[in-house]
Amino acid sequence: MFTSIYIITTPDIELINLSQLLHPQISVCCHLNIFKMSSMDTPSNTLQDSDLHDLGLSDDEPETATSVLNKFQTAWINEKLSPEILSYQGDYVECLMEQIKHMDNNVRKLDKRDLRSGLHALELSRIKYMLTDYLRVRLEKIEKYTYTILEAESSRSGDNLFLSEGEFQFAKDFFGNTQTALQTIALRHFPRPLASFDPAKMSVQPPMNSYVFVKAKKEVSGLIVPTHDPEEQDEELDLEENSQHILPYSSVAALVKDGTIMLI
Amino acid sequence: MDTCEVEFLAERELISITPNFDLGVLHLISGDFGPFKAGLPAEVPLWLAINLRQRRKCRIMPPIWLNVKTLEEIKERETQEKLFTKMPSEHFMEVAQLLLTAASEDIPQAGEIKVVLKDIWDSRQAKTRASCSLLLQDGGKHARVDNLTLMEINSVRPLLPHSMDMIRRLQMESSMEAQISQTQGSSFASPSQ
Amino acid sequence: MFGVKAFELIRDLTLTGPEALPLYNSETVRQVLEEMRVLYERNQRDVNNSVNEDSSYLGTVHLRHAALERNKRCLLAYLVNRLQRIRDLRWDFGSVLPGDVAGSLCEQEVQWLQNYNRHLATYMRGLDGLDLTQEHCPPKSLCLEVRCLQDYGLFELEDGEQVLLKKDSIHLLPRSECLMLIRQGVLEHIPH
Amino acid sequence: MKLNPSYEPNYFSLEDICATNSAVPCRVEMMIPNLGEMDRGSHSEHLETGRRLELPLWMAFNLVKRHLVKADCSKAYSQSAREILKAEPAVVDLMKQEPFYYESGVHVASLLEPEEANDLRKVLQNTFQTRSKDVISLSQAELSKEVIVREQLLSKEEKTLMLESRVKWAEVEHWLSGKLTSRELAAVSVSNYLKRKRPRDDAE
Repeated sequence: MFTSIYIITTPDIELINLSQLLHPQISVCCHLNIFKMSSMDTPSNTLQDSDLHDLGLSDDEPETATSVLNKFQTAWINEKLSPEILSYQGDYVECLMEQIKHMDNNVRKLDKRDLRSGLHALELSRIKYMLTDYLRVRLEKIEKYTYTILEAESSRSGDNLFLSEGEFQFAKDFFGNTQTALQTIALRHFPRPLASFDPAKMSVQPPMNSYVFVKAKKEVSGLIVPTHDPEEQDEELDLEENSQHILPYSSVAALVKDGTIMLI
Repeated sequence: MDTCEVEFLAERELISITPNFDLGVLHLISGDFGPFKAGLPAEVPLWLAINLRQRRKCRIMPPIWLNVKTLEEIKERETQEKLFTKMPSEHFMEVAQLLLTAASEDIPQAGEIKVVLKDIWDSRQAKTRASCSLLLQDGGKHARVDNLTLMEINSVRPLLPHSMDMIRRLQMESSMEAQISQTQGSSFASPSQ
Repeated sequence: MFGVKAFELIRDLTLTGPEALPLYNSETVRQVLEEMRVLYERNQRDVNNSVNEDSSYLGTVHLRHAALERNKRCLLAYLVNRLQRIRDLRWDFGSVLPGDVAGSLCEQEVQWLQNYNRHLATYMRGLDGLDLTQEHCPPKSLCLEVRCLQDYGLFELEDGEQVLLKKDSIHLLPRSECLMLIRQGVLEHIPH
Repeated sequence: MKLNPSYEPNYFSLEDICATNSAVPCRVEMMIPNLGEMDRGSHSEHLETGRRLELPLWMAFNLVKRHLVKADCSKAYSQSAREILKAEPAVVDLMKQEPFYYESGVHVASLLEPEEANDLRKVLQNTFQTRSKDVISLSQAELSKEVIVREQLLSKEEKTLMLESRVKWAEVEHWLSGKLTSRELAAVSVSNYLKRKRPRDDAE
């Protein structure tokens, strides 16, 4: 099997098949291994199309800034504590950014000695901290698990996208930049059959089985906690409402995403 | 999550203050608070109360459980029970700590309260340590951790979850290997050998 | 023994803490690439010699190939972990690294960092003025009392006011405007 | 970086590269031509059948899989070492035995015959579980000579867990003392850099 590697010398260095990895709309310039997105179809532009009303911030339950803040706080904590990247809460982020801008303007109009000005400003800086930290944690995951995240994102579309448009662009830029550095310093100088970046072997995966603390917001029955010990059986658990547990993230990942369980 | 972030979350808990100023309703993003009338109690988030207190704009009314008698009872229960008892607030220790630092003059017997609080914290930490040891020693696959407050969870993170991950990995390698050796049976016969 | 040079690169990184960046070891990188070239040539020769008649060289080829893969892994891990550390340094020091820190980078790493800065700036431009590299602690108040640790010179605040930051001088500054200086070690926060 | 995911080996992890660098004794089962240079005790041009030599784990994986060599337990994982760990897991100096004792051990196990491999895995598991109690107590103990001595017995994996926990513990203790809540600090890399730098500045 290795003989094919040594005897048949392929003329082209085999790079990762980027067209398989990313959205079909993306054209790839292979020699530099940097890819650009065609300007016509940005995969995430659905986010722009949809405004707050379409995303469920109206209709049945009227959302207030306060309820958005509370939901965002949960999303922030979940994102901080989950090993994988969760879907981008663009509607909450945009709503809070708008609120901040609006409030900032109002505060500026107030006299600095007005008691309210300091209190509003302090609240704004608190919310800004949550937003900043939320986006920063996501960026860290994107940098750490770039390939895995891009690959997963390429199988999603429309409303199911996990990354914001900016994050998606950043992920591609980061991946391309790192690939270029590895190519120029090392891969290009390797004997040909070794000169490729093999994603199956080299992509870094988030530790999905790692243990997390959770709180059940609703009752959950028949939760399976898999065992990895061949001599033992998988365990089945019932979680009472408001009970707290320490469990492998993979056994509750879906429940975290649908809001039945929150990470603590 | 850092200790300061757990505290940050606790700062959203509501608390009563007695303001020394008059002000209409304060429309914050986190909710409407007030109106404030000098001398009349009002409920506000803890961060706001502390900010006003630092500017000497109010007195803080300690939560009903923040007094020596109640805390002594809690301590008594905590030392008798084997399991963790339920604390009067999810952010029990953080709220107490914040108030004792920022507004100790508003809290009667603040010195004694500090001592009892420390006793409660210590006895719960001893339980935490013992249960972590036990869980890890038994190689437990999951555990119910009711009544553990966020700050207590914070104090055993990452040690407990990361150690459990390590145990899981030590178990997993063996089962993965078991799978490999099963499939290997067929490859022994393959012509490449 | 094969792979020894490559492991020296890994040891370079493990001898320091993850927050330090040792000097880029171009000489060892060159030697690793050379070892790989030699291993590959020998394998190519043995494969060509034995392709039809004799399979006794298979073991040799397998062993050398494992050594090639090992060298590849060590070298790539060296580079990827360095990029990770450079990234962390950029978040700590700001977009311009101090001269002697920057001196530990090789040319391609400098290029990588420039691109990284550009990509990060592009991303943050879409965030309505949120700077992700600031704010590492939840805010407690709008102003911070700080002590100046070095003669920094004039510092202009957003409202146009100028502050002279002299060694050991103490100031009350808007939190959002002095966070970066604290992270960079120019100012020291005096907690209450 | 704030993100602190649990350790899991990947292609680029320095820990795994170190763990796979440790040596195991092997016996050559089938002559490997032209590589006599690898066997210092022999003058043959080839790696002769029956020769014994130590190979790094990463190389042994490949050769064992192809039945070119047979691997044995290194001293750190031998029958007698395992017996000691079964009897008194807490007192063994794992760091001296093999820095990444557990990680390397798992790799060694994959080279052994099923029965011995299983025994080794069970020992690794039990050892880690029993010693975790020490890891917890060390992370919260006040620094003393005795603590430092006990610390040195920890493997790299245990030490990482212990140090992470110690940092957290100190953080919570600071917080309890009520003085250092939410203090803005210089980044670690920056303060290390300044520590190296400042003494010279002062001297000038």
